[in-house]
Amino acid sequence: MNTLAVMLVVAPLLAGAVIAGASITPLGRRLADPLGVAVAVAVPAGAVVLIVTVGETTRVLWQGGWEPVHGQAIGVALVVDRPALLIVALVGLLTAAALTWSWHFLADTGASYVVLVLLFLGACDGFVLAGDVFDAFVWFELMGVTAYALTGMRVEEPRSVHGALSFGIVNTVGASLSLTGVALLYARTGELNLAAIGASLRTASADHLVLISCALLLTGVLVKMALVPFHFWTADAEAVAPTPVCVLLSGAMITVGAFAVARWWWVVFDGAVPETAIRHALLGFGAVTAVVGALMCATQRHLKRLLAYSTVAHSGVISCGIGLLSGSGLAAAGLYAVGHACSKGALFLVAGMLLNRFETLDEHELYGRGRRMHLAGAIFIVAGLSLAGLPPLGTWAGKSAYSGALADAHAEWLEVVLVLVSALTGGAVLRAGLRIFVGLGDVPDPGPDTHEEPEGDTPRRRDGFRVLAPPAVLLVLAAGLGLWPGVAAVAQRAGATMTDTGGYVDAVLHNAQVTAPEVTVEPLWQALSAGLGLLAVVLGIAFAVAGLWPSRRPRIVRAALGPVRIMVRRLHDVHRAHVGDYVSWVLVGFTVLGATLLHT
Amino acid sequence: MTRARASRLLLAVGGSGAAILMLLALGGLPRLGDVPHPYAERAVPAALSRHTANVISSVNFDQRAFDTMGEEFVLFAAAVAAVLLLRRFHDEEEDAHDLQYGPRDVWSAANLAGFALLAPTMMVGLYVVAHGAVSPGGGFQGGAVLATGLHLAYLAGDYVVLQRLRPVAVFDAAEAVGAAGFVLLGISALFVGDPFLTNWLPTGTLGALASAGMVELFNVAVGMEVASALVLLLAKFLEQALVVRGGGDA
Amino acid sequence: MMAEVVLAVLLAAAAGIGTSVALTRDPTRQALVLSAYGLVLGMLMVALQAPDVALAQIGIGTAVVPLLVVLTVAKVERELSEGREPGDFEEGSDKGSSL
Amino acid sequence: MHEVLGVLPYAVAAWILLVGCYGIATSRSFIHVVVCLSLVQSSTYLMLLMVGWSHHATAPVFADVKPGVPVVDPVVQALTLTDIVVGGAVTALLLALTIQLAKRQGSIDPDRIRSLEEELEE
Repeated sequence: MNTLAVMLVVAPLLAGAVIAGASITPLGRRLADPLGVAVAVAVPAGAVVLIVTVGETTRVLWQGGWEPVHGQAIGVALVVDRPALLIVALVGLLTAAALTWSWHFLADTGASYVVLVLLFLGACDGFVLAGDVFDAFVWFELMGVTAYALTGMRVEEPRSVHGALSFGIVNTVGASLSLTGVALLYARTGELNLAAIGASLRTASADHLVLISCALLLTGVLVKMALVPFHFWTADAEAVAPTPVCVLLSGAMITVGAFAVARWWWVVFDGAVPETAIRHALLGFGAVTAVVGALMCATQRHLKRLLAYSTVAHSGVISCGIGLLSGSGLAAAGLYAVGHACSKGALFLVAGMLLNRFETLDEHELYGRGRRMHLAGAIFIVAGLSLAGLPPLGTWAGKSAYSGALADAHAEWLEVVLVLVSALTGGAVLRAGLRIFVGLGDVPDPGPDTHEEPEGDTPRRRDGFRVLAPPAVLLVLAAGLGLWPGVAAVAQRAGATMTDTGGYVDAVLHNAQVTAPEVTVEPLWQALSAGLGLLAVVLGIAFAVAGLWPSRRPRIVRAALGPVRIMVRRLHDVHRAHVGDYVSWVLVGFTVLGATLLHT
Repeated sequence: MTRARASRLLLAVGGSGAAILMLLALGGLPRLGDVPHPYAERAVPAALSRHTANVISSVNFDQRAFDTMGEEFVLFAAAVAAVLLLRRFHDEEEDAHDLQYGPRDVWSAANLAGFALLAPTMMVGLYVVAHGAVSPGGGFQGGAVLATGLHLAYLAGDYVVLQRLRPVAVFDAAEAVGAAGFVLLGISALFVGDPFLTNWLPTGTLGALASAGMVELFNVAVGMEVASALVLLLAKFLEQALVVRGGGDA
Repeated sequence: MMAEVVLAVLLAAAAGIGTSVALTRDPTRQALVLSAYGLVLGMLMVALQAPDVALAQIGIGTAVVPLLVVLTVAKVERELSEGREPGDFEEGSDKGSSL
Repeated sequence: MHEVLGVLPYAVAAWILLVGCYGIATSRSFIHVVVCLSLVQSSTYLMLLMVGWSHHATAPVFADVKPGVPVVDPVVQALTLTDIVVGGAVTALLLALTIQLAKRQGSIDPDRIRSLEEELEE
């Protein structure tokens, strides 16, 4: 069992090195796709095996056999518990979908593409399982380096290169701030193990050093999570990255970042930093992100950019779930993240099919051109409904869990944000889907040339099984989430495990046998949450219809849209910045975060 | 407000805010030299228990070898990425047949000095890799010396000689072997029933070469990885800088 | 005592040269200043009793990275002097509606 | 003397971090941006090493000194070593992207190549 757990991290890395080494021969190059997909399938399979066999206990693996002496850590720990394994399974699944979709992808890149995707997978797994703050940083950097390279790999596209550079620069500044936080925490506690740092911090109340270290440490992760105002790189990168990479950035990286925020809060800072401080920070950043992302998403016509801003919006919702600081909030955030990752992955993959076939991602340019892509069109539109959270699809399971968690935390006002995000992001996707695949609406003004190079040397004009199956599978998983009756129990228990600070510390430092606390499970199907889910979808459809037939909008709607439009234009102006501004925004965000923590 | 002024204002707000926060945080630090080091007080005896004189090597290649594996793959990824990103593309491929190398006029003494230094530098690099467990140095530093040493031939002005010294495919393979080697060394521990990356080889007397068990082997794998990754990076950048397009592409 | 004096001097030098790295706008000169900064950082590391780290810093921070910067400058300047037309996407375009 | 130095040395690291960010924010060339970024990264090396330093302690290599002699913190040194290699790798990758940007875009001025946010609302 322990070997299997380590292999979740090590197997993708080793496979990457083997593929890279073998690919100097033509025969070896043909190994890349099958071996890559095999490992990417084996990782989630292994995670599922562990989920079943390890059960609800927490396993701690000390690398190099350096077990703690008298409760004091020497080596690096991997902490394998249910919540971490669930995230690993999700990331592995997305990677498998991405690699299958891109089989024989980009012949001129040789095997490098597959190698980098596998290293990204290994890095995500290492980051999620790491029980040591510096170890997490190393995996964080590996995740970054592979992601920047993958984003910029279509070097013939200038935007692609530029997006990758912005991505790399902003994320590296964030990583340096995080590492400064690590150094400051080390100066205070002299420890690197998460549990040990936490135990040390809890012996005194937090002073400025601890609070600001917390802000520094979180800043790097919030950049990866794309919370406003750390989010500027996101649309630049996800709009131009190769399609399978978009799936990984929007589904995997956001989720993994959110997991780290939750884990670090409960293991390291809970009990030292006041709860209200982090609650205000995460809810504040989350709500602003959700609204800004939704508005930006709704007003895009470049498909991948639209999807990228919707990722920003959903990341905000996930941040709010963590900010509720309860097991049920985490369960909601987790369910929501899974629903989002799968729906979004399917959407990106279909968008990639459109790009390869029509060489544009402009919604207006594509008007009616997808009429004959029945299956792809169906996937796209259902995935849009799934993103909007039509019961029981996609994000609905998460939203339903939110209803309970929000009531517990007396933060019902967030329901408004949730409905708004669902309606605007889902509505924007529906608008695009109906326009492209059904040909509904006014004939749009095509505007200037929006031609983009297709992905790969020999782009596939026909959509075979390997191209359609991955988005279909992701969509089925997203749909199944709300239908599977056991899902609420799994999520609630995992949320409770995450919040069990004492259990984590005992398992890591004292080799205790720790099992997840029992929880009372609230069923997902309740009138309120189902009603809100339907409301969001109805609003989304109304929004889509208004977007499709601008000429037939009633006068009241036009009048009401006036002020919104001015606000949105301002928002777009702010986003028309350059990379220097992005870095300034990171500093501003750090300042706001730090000030929030200090103030409360 | 113009865009440039808005940018300045934003920077002023973010920069001063971050500066104030940093100063507040630093005020809470112990004075330089007075920081407590509980982890270090465990790491030193742990290193000595495995007969590794260079405690840093023990931390890097034994106690926290898992970090080093990740770090090695960062470098590996960067080299793979550089090869990927700096590949010749469609429009460049057409001109590839009449590529030529930029002219370089170099004083012949520099030429000679470069070649004369080549061999000793390589020796130093290998020495530094080999002695990582007992004296300052190790795979990282030795690998860097090896890679830069090889490029003395370029300083000597002879790109053609450098190309002959540095067949890129070999370093491609060596890099992969270095990276995979580290992982496989770690896996070897699983076969003797120890956890991943355990230093399971017998250790010798403190201070002697090959005293630290697996630390030496990890050092060699890292040295190989670092040297070949840096060679690949330098090769790709040199190729970009030196190769000029022949013909009329503008 | 002596150690602290050395540290103070080297720290001041690192802060000063580091500042000039950020303020040097000419890329070739910046690479040289970066190399000098790397060297000062290396010396500072020796003073901080970190010979291992200093070795790596001298190898990577003083030699490899500045060399990569110089090579990039050479390539980029040639590319730019060849006067390629900038890509056409940077002009803001007045596209139609969605909202 | 350390009474005088106090926590001032840490401020040097913070200063370098912020000066690097200033350089990036005001830059007119992506090469300059990437170099400033390596400056930002180098601040973390300094911060880590200074945290690990102690008075009257020697380097943590027991080649010339006997076990038992006080040594400075080896853990942060190992971390810094890792960090330096990571930093170099990131810098190299970003420089490679800069070369491609110059080729494809004909400019490496962040001011001229603004965000891709050009898709407008109505």
